[in-house]
Amino acid sequence: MTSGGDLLIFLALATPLFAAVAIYAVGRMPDVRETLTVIASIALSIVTISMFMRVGAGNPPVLTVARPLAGLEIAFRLEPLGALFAVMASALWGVNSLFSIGYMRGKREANQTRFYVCFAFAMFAVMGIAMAANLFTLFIFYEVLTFSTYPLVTHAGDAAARRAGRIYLATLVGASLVLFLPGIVGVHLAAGSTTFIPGGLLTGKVNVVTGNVLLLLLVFGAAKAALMPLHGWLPAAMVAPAPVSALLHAVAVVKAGAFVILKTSAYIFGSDLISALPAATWLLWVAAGTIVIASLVAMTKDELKLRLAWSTVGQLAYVTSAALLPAAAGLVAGGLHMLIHAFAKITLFMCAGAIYVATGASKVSEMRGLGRSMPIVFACFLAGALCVVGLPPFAGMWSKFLLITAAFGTQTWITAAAMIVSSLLGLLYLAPVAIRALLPPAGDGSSGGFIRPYGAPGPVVAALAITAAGCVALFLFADAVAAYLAPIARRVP
Amino acid sequence: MTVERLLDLGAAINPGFHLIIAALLAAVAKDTFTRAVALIGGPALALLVMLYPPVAGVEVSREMFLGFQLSLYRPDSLSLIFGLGFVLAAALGGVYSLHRRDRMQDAAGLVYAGSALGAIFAGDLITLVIFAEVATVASALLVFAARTGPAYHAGLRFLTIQFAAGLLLTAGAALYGLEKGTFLIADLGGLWNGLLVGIVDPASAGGMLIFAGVGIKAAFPLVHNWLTDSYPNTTETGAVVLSPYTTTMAVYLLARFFAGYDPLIWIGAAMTVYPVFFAVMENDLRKVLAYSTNNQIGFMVCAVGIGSTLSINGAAAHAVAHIVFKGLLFMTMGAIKLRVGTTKASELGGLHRTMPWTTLACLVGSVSISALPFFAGYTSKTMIMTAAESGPGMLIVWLMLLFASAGVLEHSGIKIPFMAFFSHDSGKRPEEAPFNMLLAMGLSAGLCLVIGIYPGWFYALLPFPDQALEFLAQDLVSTAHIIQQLQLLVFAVLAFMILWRLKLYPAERPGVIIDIEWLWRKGAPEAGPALAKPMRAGARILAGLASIVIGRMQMAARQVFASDGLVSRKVPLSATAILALCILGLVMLVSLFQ
Amino acid sequence: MIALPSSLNANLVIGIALLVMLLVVAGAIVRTRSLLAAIILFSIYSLVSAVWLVVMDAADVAFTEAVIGAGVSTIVLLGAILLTRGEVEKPGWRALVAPALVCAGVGGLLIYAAAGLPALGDPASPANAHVGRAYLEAAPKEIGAPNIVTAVLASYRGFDTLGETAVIFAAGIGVALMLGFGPHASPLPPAATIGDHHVVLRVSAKFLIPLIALFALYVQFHGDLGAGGGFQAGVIMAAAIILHALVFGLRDTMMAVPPRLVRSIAALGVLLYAGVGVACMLNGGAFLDYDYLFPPAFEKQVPGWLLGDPEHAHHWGQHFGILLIELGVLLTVAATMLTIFYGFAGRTVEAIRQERGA
Amino acid sequence: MISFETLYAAAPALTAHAPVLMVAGPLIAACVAALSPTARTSWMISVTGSMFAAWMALAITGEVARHGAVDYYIGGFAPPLGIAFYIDGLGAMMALLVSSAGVMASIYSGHSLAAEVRAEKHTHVQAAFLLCQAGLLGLVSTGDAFNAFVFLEVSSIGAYALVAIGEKRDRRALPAAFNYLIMGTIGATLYVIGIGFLYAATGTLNMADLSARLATLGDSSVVQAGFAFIVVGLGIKAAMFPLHGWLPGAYSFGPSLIVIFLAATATKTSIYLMARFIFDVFPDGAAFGRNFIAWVLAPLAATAAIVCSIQATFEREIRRILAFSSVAQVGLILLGLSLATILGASAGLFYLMAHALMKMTLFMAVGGLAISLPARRLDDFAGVARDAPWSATAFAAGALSLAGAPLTLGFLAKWRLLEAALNAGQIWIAATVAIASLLTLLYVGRMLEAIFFRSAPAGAPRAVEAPVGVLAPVLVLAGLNIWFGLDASLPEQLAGAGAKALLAGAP
Repeated sequence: MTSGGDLLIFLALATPLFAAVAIYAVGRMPDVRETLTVIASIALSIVTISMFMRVGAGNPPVLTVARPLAGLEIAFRLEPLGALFAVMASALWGVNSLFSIGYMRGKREANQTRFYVCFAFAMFAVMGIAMAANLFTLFIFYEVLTFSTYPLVTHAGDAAARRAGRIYLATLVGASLVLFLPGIVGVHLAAGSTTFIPGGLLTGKVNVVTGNVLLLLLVFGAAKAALMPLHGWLPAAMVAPAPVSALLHAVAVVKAGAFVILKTSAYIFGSDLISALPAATWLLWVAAGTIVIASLVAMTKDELKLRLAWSTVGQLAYVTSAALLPAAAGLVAGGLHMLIHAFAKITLFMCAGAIYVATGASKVSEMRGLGRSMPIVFACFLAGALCVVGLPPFAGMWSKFLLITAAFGTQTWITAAAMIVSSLLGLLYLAPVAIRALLPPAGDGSSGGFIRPYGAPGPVVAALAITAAGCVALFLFADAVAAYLAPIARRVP
Repeated sequence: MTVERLLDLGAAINPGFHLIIAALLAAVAKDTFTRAVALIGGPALALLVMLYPPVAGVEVSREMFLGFQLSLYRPDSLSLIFGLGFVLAAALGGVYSLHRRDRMQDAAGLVYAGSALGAIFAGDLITLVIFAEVATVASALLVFAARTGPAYHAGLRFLTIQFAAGLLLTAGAALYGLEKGTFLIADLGGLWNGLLVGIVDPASAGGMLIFAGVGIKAAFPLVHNWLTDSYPNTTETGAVVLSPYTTTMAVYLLARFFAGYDPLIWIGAAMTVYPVFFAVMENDLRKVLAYSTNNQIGFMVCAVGIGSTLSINGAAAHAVAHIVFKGLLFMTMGAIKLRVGTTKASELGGLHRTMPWTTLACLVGSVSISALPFFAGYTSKTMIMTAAESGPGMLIVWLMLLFASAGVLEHSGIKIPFMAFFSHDSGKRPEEAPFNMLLAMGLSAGLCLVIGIYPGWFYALLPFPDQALEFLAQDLVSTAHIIQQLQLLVFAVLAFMILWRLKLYPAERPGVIIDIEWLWRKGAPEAGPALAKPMRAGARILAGLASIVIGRMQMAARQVFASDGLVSRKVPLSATAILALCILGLVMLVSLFQ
Repeated sequence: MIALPSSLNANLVIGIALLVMLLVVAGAIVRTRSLLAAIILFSIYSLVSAVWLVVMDAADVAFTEAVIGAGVSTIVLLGAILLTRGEVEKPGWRALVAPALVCAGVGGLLIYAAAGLPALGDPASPANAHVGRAYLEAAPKEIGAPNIVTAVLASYRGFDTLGETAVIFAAGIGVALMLGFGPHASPLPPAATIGDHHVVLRVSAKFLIPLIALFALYVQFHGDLGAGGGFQAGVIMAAAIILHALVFGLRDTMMAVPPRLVRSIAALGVLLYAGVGVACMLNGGAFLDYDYLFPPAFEKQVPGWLLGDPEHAHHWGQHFGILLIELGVLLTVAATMLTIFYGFAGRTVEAIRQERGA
Repeated sequence: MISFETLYAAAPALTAHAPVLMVAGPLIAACVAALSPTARTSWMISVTGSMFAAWMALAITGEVARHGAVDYYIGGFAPPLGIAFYIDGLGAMMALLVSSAGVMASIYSGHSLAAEVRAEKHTHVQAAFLLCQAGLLGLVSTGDAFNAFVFLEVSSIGAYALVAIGEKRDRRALPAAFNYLIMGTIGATLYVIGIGFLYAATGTLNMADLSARLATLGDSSVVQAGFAFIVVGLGIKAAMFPLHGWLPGAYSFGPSLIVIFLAATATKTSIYLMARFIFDVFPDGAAFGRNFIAWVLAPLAATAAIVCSIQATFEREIRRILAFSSVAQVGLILLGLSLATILGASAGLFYLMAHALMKMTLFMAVGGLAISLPARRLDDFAGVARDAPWSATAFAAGALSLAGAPLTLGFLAKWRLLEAALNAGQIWIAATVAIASLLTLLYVGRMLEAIFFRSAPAGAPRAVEAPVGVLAPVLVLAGLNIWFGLDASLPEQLAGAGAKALLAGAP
């Protein structure tokens, strides 16, 4: 065990958990409660960044917590992808906390304490997922994430929210119980362990049929990645308040799904095995279909958050595709895309929230001309949109280029074509939102005024500006991130 | 740190960045002076960097990013001449826009110029793609900036097709780079007459994609409508800022990648010819200029396709000249748009009375585009015509170009100034254009003359300066060429006058000329819902069926499983006992008769 | 159970006749719609079975069947019938088809399976050859009780008997819990209508009750030698008291034998039984190993005449153990029977009171 | 991290009489409780008796772990003449389970009973409960087939009576108890007839002796008939689908004391006995009953897991939901056993323990709430989490465990079941387990949603947090659900030892 590394892991888990308890304890005092949230997010970011550096230095933190059954461990071990995911989630938690404070206060939402507690709890789960050393541990925290976010999805508490919550829970837990868990058990049986091993745990341990079945089980089982036809929960979950959609359905939850698929591909199957499995090809077709269909559906949605949700469905399928490309290069691209899309999509969701809290508008058609009064928000929206679309100078361009290159490099034409088509569609359903708000044709004037006196609350705007800046900054630092991720694509000799 | 050192440092950076930095300044500039510094100083700085020190054919920077070898800055004589045109256009556009307090447009314009500049100085495919994409966004913003309904929709169409082109370019670049194992332009192909031209193999998959992308940006026939659709819908300055870059950049790319690719000859020739008809019939004068742009680009495309040193020189020269005189024409139309509010020929006429300087500038532009000797157009177009004469089997092409030249004269040379400033008096008496506009027009007009009268320095800047200077010495001012051109002009004027007198010339009527763009303008918005409707209906039917099925299943399940349902209903004890007997019998059956 | 039938044919004829009677009675039970009639028929059924069991040489079982099946359970059922309707609806024949088919099918399977059973009374059959024979051989030496059945029940399988006693105790508790004790079960005040025309009954009952109790004790102590034992004795004892209640009224009986005492006695019976087991254990033997019922030191001090036949001296513990546990059984059984009777009878009284009140 | 292993490794090596004391203790305590003067003394006796039994069970478990199976000859007579106790790994596991459930239930009963049953009946209620406990403990420790029947009856009769006294709360308890009584009696009768067949075929009642003699008998229709009677009889007792009709009523109308105890133990012990017969007594491991397993047991178990889960989903009353869930979970346990592999049997036994723990937690939590909230329907529990957070939290722990949420014991149990099914190549069993889990999630979700995420309708009666005496055992059990979710070495080892013991005779 490396010195201090176990402490870091412990801290990464304990900080949000402790925060959850503490927030619950001080729930009566909103100021203290929210200060705690922010402090916890900063603390967590510091922890994850130090872990990140350790991993970069080739000294990954390791910790074994428990051994529930013989041969099954709840253990943690950082590797580049997980470290990146942890840093991303914790940093965006901080930003999102800022946003939440503005939003929840601005909307005078009920049950705010439960909201913050569950959020902290969800971050605990995300940390567990990011740091898991084996599929078993990962599954545990994956489920914890589902359950801890259920109260957030049903936050509104009305019938629609409960219905969405049911869909959310049924799809996610259903898939994980019926597909993911059997898959993991299968892996355990085939390989005698579920530990993530660079180059692939299953390499040389399964035949093609078993490999196919396991791959299908695991990829579809990670329904948080919203691969069609298990995508329905994501649009449904949009009944949640904007901060929830922002962090969970742009960053934590959906990225957990994508992360699982990437990690499974890199460390359970390994690119050699993936290349040999026909199921990977079938899944690439499914992913390509998801990319295109989701983009088409997004075009028809007037409700902004729904549109963003469908866009997320498509973008997640990018990562899935990346993970399944018969070349390790896709993994780095997928990891990068995971990070970049997180920044972009959280920006978009926070913009949607800011608009909603300031004006009550949630439909695209109600936002014409709003950019005149909320220029920063819509400029950031444009930045996020262009980042999702993959236009420079936003980071999305790099990950998309890498993905397309990887697809071309492996002669996976269908994936490349789907990505290209969906980029164009993405531009069509995202860019006009901002353009019509910022540069409205005459007569398209702002359809509704502010329902709050001073527009979007300051923290809200600050939060989304930070992430929008992140989209640009990542354009410049994509190389560093990719270099950091490079080890995950390394093959076993 | 000495000034030289600073310059060294600045010169190591792709000049496009200087413009983009200037754009940042423009975006926050509040007063006119700062704006002027950004709008004019930026291009000036870029020009300085481009010329200092003259490092043609050398990659100034080369680095690794994401595992790709990138070269952000690789100037050579081909890119330098195009860059010169861009910088000039940026500066002139800057001057022209000074009256208008629109930081968004200023910034977008500078970014547009900067990224176009960056693209032509890019030393690798990826950098090129990035700059091209930035240019796409910036240019679209310029269209949207008009803030009118038509502009919004035109902008969307523009953005879509430009982005589609960008995607094709991106995909092509990725594929081609993978095929070749390098993205560096310097490594893609060999030198041809000392210059990297025609380095992409158009028969490869990646090459085809690049060709398609560049083709859209060059407004090849059938994909040209983004151009005629968007330019007329911009603000008065928008068209001026829009006109120089995208198509010219495409010409540069064609020359760099596909020079000597035969199909380009025919594509170019076709491009020169058919816009003539539309231009002649079109009522909106800025749209006429857009068609005219299309037509002029056709000359360049054709020249690139011919692929001789002369033709490439001609294409490059014509590109720059076209930037200047088309810019000038758009400026004059912009002035009218500003003062009158429209550029529809049917609502104009007789404006020379109150806008004499603008009229004059327009005339200079007209004669330049008509390639009257000693004006810019002549200097450049002659090279193309000469190159087209020489090849075997080029007669038809040459005749097409000749026809197009006459056509240019018809619509741009005569129709534009005539309809706008003379013709029948519309009774409108607008104010003369603001000073900054006049200044920009004057500078442009001057440039037209300078190029036309003193072409030597200009020719020295061309991609193949030796051949260019040779052409200058032997052919440019040869009697044959001048006479031929004058004949053409005289006959064209004559034809126009006769047609006009006989009222056979298409009258300036309000209306919309139906072009392929109709498919875009009307078709796409119609087709979307038209396609979406059955899809949505299908989805609704499916959803309905699903809900019915699910509902039925739920109901059935309820009937079976609910607390008073079939299996949960309380059954009499005797029945349970019988059930136990049944199971007993079953177990005995399977045990006894195994 | 063990004796070889001397004349198989006579037994066979009687057996078949009795079985036919049983069938007829069973058919009558199914047919009748009067619950009262059914109860009486059940009683008859039990009696016939008891006779049949005697014919089969299972005297102990017959005894028990007669006492419990025909005796106490009839009384309890009669008590219960007063609380409910007297008639049941007759099911349509359709409802009987499927059950009949299932019964026939399973019955057929059973007959098929039973074909492999050894012949009745076959000395070579496993039931007689294995443990059964071992008991015959070992019991006289190890237990010393003349009645092998008692030896098996009370000593070899004494733990089973403890369990059964516990079952009876549990049943008593169950009835007490359900049918009640406490205020609800307080007996009716003597009704003025009860006249003196039962005088003959009462006088003869006064004579009979001690006699029955005496017989119970006989059965109890005879268990060691022949048919009998705590179960039967307990039921007979209970019958004596129930007779008292029937003749003199519940109130008087409850005053003489309070329900609370009865319930305690039921517990005490089991406690006695289990206590014997623990005592053996404390003295160094296994649970219920009566050989260790008394400490060896104590046993040495017992004068020889008390032990009787010196040959059987070492069975002293067994004898006493069996007697003690049979006493426990008697106590529990009798008390439980009474509790059950009290429960039903008390409810009956309550029902009558409600009727009167209404 | 403290392991529970140390607990039984350090368990007292009491007298050799521990096996019988484990049974006799509660039995004697039952008599004393019945004799005791007040409700309070009877409760104390009940707790003492249960704890004594648990202590003995712990001692035996330790002994079995150290030295293998424990024998005890009652009355000093060696089998087959006398009755012998035989406690191997499986028996020890069951004894530990039953006795610890007894301890929990008896502690819990102190407060809950007061709300449900009139005080004067408490002495007898405790007596019946102790008898029931003694019966189950005897059942799992005896090595004699007939003796098992006797103890089955001891436990059952106590249980029938206890269910019936639920009538104070709900009159439907009486028919439920009657149902239970009749079904239980049918089951017991079938079982005893089966034993009769076996006795006729072998002449012995001792299980080990039976096993040895059956092995020499070959294929005999009498033995087959005996087998059928025994498994069907026990099947009724074990609530094997579709013979589970008694269970929902009994579990939903009985008082909490008995329901929590029955939920944790009653069906489990019958499953134990059935497994004992199928794998141990009848020859060649599971080979004798393979047709039964393949054509009856496994399909019925799978059907139970699915059908009863769906029934639970549609059910409105919270305790009936839990009851149907129990039937479904019994199906899952039987599915595990029906795999007839070491892995499968140990998974089934592991699941058995897990289910005992979680169902006990759930019924206890509901019972705790029911003290103040005389409600049955799920809707009446809306928003209870606000009024009684601790009970609700404990309920959530149990419910999540039931649903197989990670970090709970239930998850590990599902994991083991899936692993065993896949390992045996029985994909359809794995699929059944997965689908049943999904259905479980549905009704667990409904319950949690009502308790945590709905608010009580205005004017509805509000719950009050359960008293500490009730809450403490509930929270302990809830904590165990989580604890074992993190470190299941104790149940794992118990189940492993049990499975090994069960399949020791397998070829």
